[in-house]
Amino acid sequence: MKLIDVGDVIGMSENVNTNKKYSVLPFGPQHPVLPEPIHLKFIVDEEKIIDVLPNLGYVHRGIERGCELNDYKRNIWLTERICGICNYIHGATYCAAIEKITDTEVPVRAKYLRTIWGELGRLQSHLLWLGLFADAIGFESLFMQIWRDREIVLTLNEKTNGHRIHLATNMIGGARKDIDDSLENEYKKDLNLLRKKMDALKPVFYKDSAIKQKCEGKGILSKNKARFLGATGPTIRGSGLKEDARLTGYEAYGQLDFKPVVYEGEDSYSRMLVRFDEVLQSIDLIEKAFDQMPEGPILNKNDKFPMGHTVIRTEQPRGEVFYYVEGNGTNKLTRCKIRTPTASNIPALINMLIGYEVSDIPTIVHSIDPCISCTERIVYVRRNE
Amino acid sequence: MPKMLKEVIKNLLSPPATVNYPFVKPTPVPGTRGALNWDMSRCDQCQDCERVCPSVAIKVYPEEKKIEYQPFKCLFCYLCIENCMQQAISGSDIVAEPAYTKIVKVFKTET
Amino acid sequence: MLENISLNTIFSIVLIFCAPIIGGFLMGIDRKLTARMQSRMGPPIIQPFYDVIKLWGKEPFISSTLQPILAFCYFGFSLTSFALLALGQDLLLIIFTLGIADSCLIIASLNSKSPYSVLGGKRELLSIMSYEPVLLLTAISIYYVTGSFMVARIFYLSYPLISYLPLVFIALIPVLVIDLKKSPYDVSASGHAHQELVRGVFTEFSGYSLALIELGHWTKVVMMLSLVSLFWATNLIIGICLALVLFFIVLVIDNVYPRLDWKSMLKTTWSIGIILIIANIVGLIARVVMHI
Amino acid sequence: MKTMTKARLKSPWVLHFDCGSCNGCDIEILAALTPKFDAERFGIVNIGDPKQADMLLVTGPSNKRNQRVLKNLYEQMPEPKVVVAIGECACTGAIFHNCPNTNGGIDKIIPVDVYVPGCAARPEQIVDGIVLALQKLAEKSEKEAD
Amino acid sequence: MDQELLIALTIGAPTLAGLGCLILNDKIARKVIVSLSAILLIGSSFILFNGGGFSYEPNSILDTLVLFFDLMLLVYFFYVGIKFKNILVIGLSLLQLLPVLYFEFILHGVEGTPTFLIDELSLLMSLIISIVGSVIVIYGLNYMDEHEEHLHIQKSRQNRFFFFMLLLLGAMHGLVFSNNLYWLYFFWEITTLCSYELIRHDGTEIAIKNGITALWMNLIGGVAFVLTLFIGYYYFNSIAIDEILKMYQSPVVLLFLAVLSFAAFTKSAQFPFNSWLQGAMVAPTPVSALLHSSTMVNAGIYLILRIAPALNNSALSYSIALVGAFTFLTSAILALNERVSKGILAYSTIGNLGLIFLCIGINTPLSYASALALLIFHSVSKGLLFLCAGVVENRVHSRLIEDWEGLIRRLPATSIIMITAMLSMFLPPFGMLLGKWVAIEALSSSYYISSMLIILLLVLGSAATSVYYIKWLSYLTVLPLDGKNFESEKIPWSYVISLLTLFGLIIIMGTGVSSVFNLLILPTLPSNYYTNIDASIINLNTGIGSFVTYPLWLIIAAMVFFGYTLSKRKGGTVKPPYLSGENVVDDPTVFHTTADGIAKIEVSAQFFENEFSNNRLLVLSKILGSIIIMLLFFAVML
Repeated sequence: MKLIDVGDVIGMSENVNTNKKYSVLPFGPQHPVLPEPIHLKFIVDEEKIIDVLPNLGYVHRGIERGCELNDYKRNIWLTERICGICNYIHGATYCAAIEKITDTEVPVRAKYLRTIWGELGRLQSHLLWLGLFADAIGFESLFMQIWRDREIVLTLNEKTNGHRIHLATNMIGGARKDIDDSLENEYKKDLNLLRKKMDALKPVFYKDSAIKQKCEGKGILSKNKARFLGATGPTIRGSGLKEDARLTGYEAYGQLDFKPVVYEGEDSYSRMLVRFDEVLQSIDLIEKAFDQMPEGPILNKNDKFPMGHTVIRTEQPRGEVFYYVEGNGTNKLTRCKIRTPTASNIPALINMLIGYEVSDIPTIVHSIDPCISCTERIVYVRRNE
Repeated sequence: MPKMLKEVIKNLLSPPATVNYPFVKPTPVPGTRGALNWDMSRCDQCQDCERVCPSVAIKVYPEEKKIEYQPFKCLFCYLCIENCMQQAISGSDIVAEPAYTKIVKVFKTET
Repeated sequence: MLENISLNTIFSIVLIFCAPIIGGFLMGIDRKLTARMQSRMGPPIIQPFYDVIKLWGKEPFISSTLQPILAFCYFGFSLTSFALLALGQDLLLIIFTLGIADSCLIIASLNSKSPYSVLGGKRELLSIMSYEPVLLLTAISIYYVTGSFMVARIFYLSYPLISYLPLVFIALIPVLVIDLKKSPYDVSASGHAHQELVRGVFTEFSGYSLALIELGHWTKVVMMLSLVSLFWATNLIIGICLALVLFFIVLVIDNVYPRLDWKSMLKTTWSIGIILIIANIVGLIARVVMHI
Repeated sequence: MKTMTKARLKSPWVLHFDCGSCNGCDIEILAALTPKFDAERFGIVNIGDPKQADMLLVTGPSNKRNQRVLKNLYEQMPEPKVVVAIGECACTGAIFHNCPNTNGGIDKIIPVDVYVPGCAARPEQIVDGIVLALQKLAEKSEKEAD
Repeated sequence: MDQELLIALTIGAPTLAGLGCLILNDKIARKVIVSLSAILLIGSSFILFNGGGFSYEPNSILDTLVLFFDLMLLVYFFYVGIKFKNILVIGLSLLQLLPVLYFEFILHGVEGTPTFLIDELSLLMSLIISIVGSVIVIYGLNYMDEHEEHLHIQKSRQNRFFFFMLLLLGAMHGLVFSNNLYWLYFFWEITTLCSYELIRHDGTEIAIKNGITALWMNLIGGVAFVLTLFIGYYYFNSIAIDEILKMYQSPVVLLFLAVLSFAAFTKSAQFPFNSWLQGAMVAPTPVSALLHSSTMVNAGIYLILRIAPALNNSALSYSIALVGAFTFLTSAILALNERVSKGILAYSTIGNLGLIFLCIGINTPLSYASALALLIFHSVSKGLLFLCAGVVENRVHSRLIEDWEGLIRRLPATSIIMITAMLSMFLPPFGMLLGKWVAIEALSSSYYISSMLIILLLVLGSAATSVYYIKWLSYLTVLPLDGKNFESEKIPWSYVISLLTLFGLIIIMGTGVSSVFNLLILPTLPSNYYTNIDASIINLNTGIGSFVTYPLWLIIAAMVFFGYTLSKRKGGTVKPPYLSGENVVDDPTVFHTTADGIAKIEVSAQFFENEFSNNRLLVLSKILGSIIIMLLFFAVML
């Protein structure tokens, strides 16, 4: 084992005085602020962060290799388990990729269903995040409140296909389940209820001075830096850039008159507001999708084995997810490359953290909504510009 | 004035949202994906379920007319149910229970 | 007369030994009420006692041989300071004794050489730095009313203390928040460990030393609340109600604020707390001068 | 029942470690603490510090890197302690059976007392699992007292 | 025995012994001379103390001698200024030399005043100086050997060193016994000389620089003294302090007192004159111990203690308190981010002197008593702390408290003594805290309505004080995780004697606080100061509060005993710290980290450098300090 001295690491950052004694803070893999294992080694001057080094690999399971070993149809379930929070979108993206290779036409209703469930997943994920964020900044009652309200979405999941987290409604060529009229009414009713509850929490997020004190100006990520470091999703939208894969109009987004939520603040607070607004936006989108959804079949079966390769990108709650799928005409894929949003947000995170206080770590780390289990494939993190 | 105050007081005055779980069993939502059961009188050992299972929780031994099912490997995705031609597999809305050991359930055709 | 005194003394001594138990119940109420404010059911009231008994029976892990002794001293000195209060002793002495208890906790957490514990200890140091001046000033302002630092003298007043010192009473709220380790000032350690420092000062404590620390914390809470109840010493039952109301206010504050950093803690207590107390004392003196 | 055993049963402080799961079980563990299920009714507190925890909740199949962390955390917990494997992948690896970097179940690394099925395990199942684990804890406690 | 002889002994014995040391540059002879003079000094001051107050006028030849030596001294200072091309020293020494020449040869001075006036206050001071001072000098015997060995000095310069050390003790006795302003001024200048020579003893660049700083700052005080001579001559026609103090309170008297207290501020290193005491750290440890605990800085305190009864509720008195309070707070905050052990002690000294000034400035009987208590307890505790710091420094070869981590294992005996000394600085029921307690009570019960400001500074400073001591304590008590046992420690005999003497004094005075009050403090109060302090064995009653002493000691003993028993009974395995699960199995001091490497645990978080930055604060505090000092003169006008 190589002993990495403080000095060695410090040498990499400019704002360092080597005569000084610094503290080293091993943050993670097991840490109450981070529900997921990631190791961040902080070099701290008193409480000020001088340098951060991330260490990944605690959730690395070899899913891409697993995708090559599995039957390509089973991969839907595996890709759904890349991440339990955004499971639906992972599965749907994988299906879309296979559909693209095998030239399968997806029925329009299935496209709408995918949009609805995708937004439902986003809703679930953002509510989860808002709660976790509240918990991380020490606002326990807000956490409880949001997670209580989040149960509405989970119950909807359960009503749809019998499970709270894993919706498991992805199928190559369409959807596995349909939403009938009675379920549609329940969707509308429950989402209305959720909107009311979120409206009640609006002043807390928009106006509470203590939350502002905790988040405003923390973790600044300027426009240029966000672009340069390849941030995606709410992280880049919080820096005032209008970046959203949904603008490409995949699935039914083209018909829904979708406009991304953008805040100009460049700090943790605006990233939080982006997510809060997207909660409300998702509810709107689902309702709109229900209004426009045509009747018709939901599944177009096509048992062709995938041949050729393709890329596909969709918008996850955390940003853009990218799939590269390559098949050779057998029932096994030759390559399945997945790049998830958190992987591209980590360089931005490292940049955001430097110069802030230890007490800001939870705010800033959570502000990119890290999903480590998404990220854990081969990762190369470039630290310096 | 802290904005959360109203909600907190409201919560304090209204009954808790808690389902007192082990003491009050909530009625399961219809369609809940719970424990699996094989009706061996219908099963024809076609191995379809084994084939579709994403996590190899099912092993079919056609010679012994036996099915080994591992609930601690099962994802409860219900693909096997959907793919069973004989409709021999049924799900229940009672979720699987935790245990001290990893039980393997064996279903055997009575001969 | 003599019988009366001895009865009082016996009552005080019984009270001293009950202090941790009362504190335990208070913490139970705290957890229940907090849960209810978060629309949960919450644990039973005697939950803290289960916790402490359980901790006492755990396998003893320590981070240094000094740690359990210091943990015991934390409990012991918290109890001593409460005892001094119950026996009507000098207010400043009580605050200083509480200072010994806190120093024990901090030294125990600082000397374990664990990054989280040390950072927690540092912040605990700062929380002492923020609330000790306010407490001392409170004692001094009480002196301005009673003409003595002795707690026993407060009982001779014909009007409750709060009628003279309403602003001081308000200034005690942040102190209580810090002492109870509640948001927004639970910077050094929080009950549920969802903060950046894991368990802060308590990180390296486990088993019986943690149980002792918990007992000490309960005693400290009781001691602070009894200090508050002195503000209505003419009728102690009202005084105790007053303390409980303040306790409730602190719980509400805990639930409507996120955790702030230690800088704002220091700023709040050193500015608002001290300004309030000084304003009150100036008002008091002005009142006396006007009267003359 | 002895006081100590009762106290232990009434106050299980849990330590949660994500050993490579998909997050599904992790968020359900958190959900078990939130208003609808409110595990704090049983005195369950997510304590976050192995030195103070009684119960280790592990999710995920564990891999080559985090197995040492898991072992460390287990060793840092004082006796009596119990380990609960939550979710299919913590029990057996399940869906990740093909993935090369997984160990296929945490019982290959540390002794597991209770297995909780489900992918992802529901809060009800988690609460059931903890209750089951408590019985194991009581057994251990009684054994220690003898 | 004859009291005159005793006085001659207290002043002369150390001086002569010093001369002996200077001439006989030999180890053994030095040891004999120093030990003998220490015994003589302690013995004579004890007998003097038992004898009570009196006054005495020595032969007039001595007057001429004093004049001669004084002029020599000033010429020497002038020479130093020329040598180091320091305009301040040149100017300030000329500012004294010329007026003194004018005063003596043109005005012919003032005749006929009892030169030595010995009252309880001088006796108490003499007791402190002789006991603590002698202990430090004895300690120095061994320390200087180690020190020179450490610096690889070939030719020993210890003769010079001990000459000035002992001369300082003699001069201090002269200072506290003198009643004649001129004599006082002479001894005052000798202490300046000694401090300058001792600070620059090592001869390094920084030592010389700091020595010069100390010199010019103290010379400012000297100039102030010369000014008082003239005021005394022109307005009172007397330079006997007791006579001037008895005069009716007039603006001139107040001006006289203000100038005197200004001199005291320079000597006691109050803001903005703090930097010389801070710079004195470069000197060998016995020097700092002597300057900080019992001699140099106490000269200023003594002066103010003496003039305090005459101040009597004036605005001047309040300004003195304000200066003290300001110094107390600022030095406590400055000490927060000090890493050098002796630096922390220096700030602590400055702060505590400020506290004493505060108490004297409040000028009620109670606060006067608390000032005396603080003076006594501070001298002993601070002396011991410095001695311990010296021992540790010579063994650890570092002054940074971060490097003293885990000292309790490496040097258990010294550490325990040191920890006790530190506890005695800020925790009840030790004397220092008791003094602070009396101070707060005195302050609250004082007549000034505007004392709120002082109270505020005091409570804030008091909180900060405990912060830096707790921090230091925690560094000392770290027990490394490698599980090694306590090492045994060898301490040379002179260390043992000096450390144990002061340690014993702390414990005895701590437990016997009541006796200290009854025997030392209450008799020393000026005759018109009545207090209702009632020091019984159980508690110390000030009339407005009571401080439980013996029961508290018993409780502390019980706590430690029960805590120890409990930890022995329950036992426990020492576990590595929580590192988010990334501990390395067989090495508790490192953790797994990025790139499959390991990293050492480094913790250094308690210096608040980003928040209370020293440099900015230092400048600010100096400006504020100067403003407050100006206020002092403004107060005279009122």
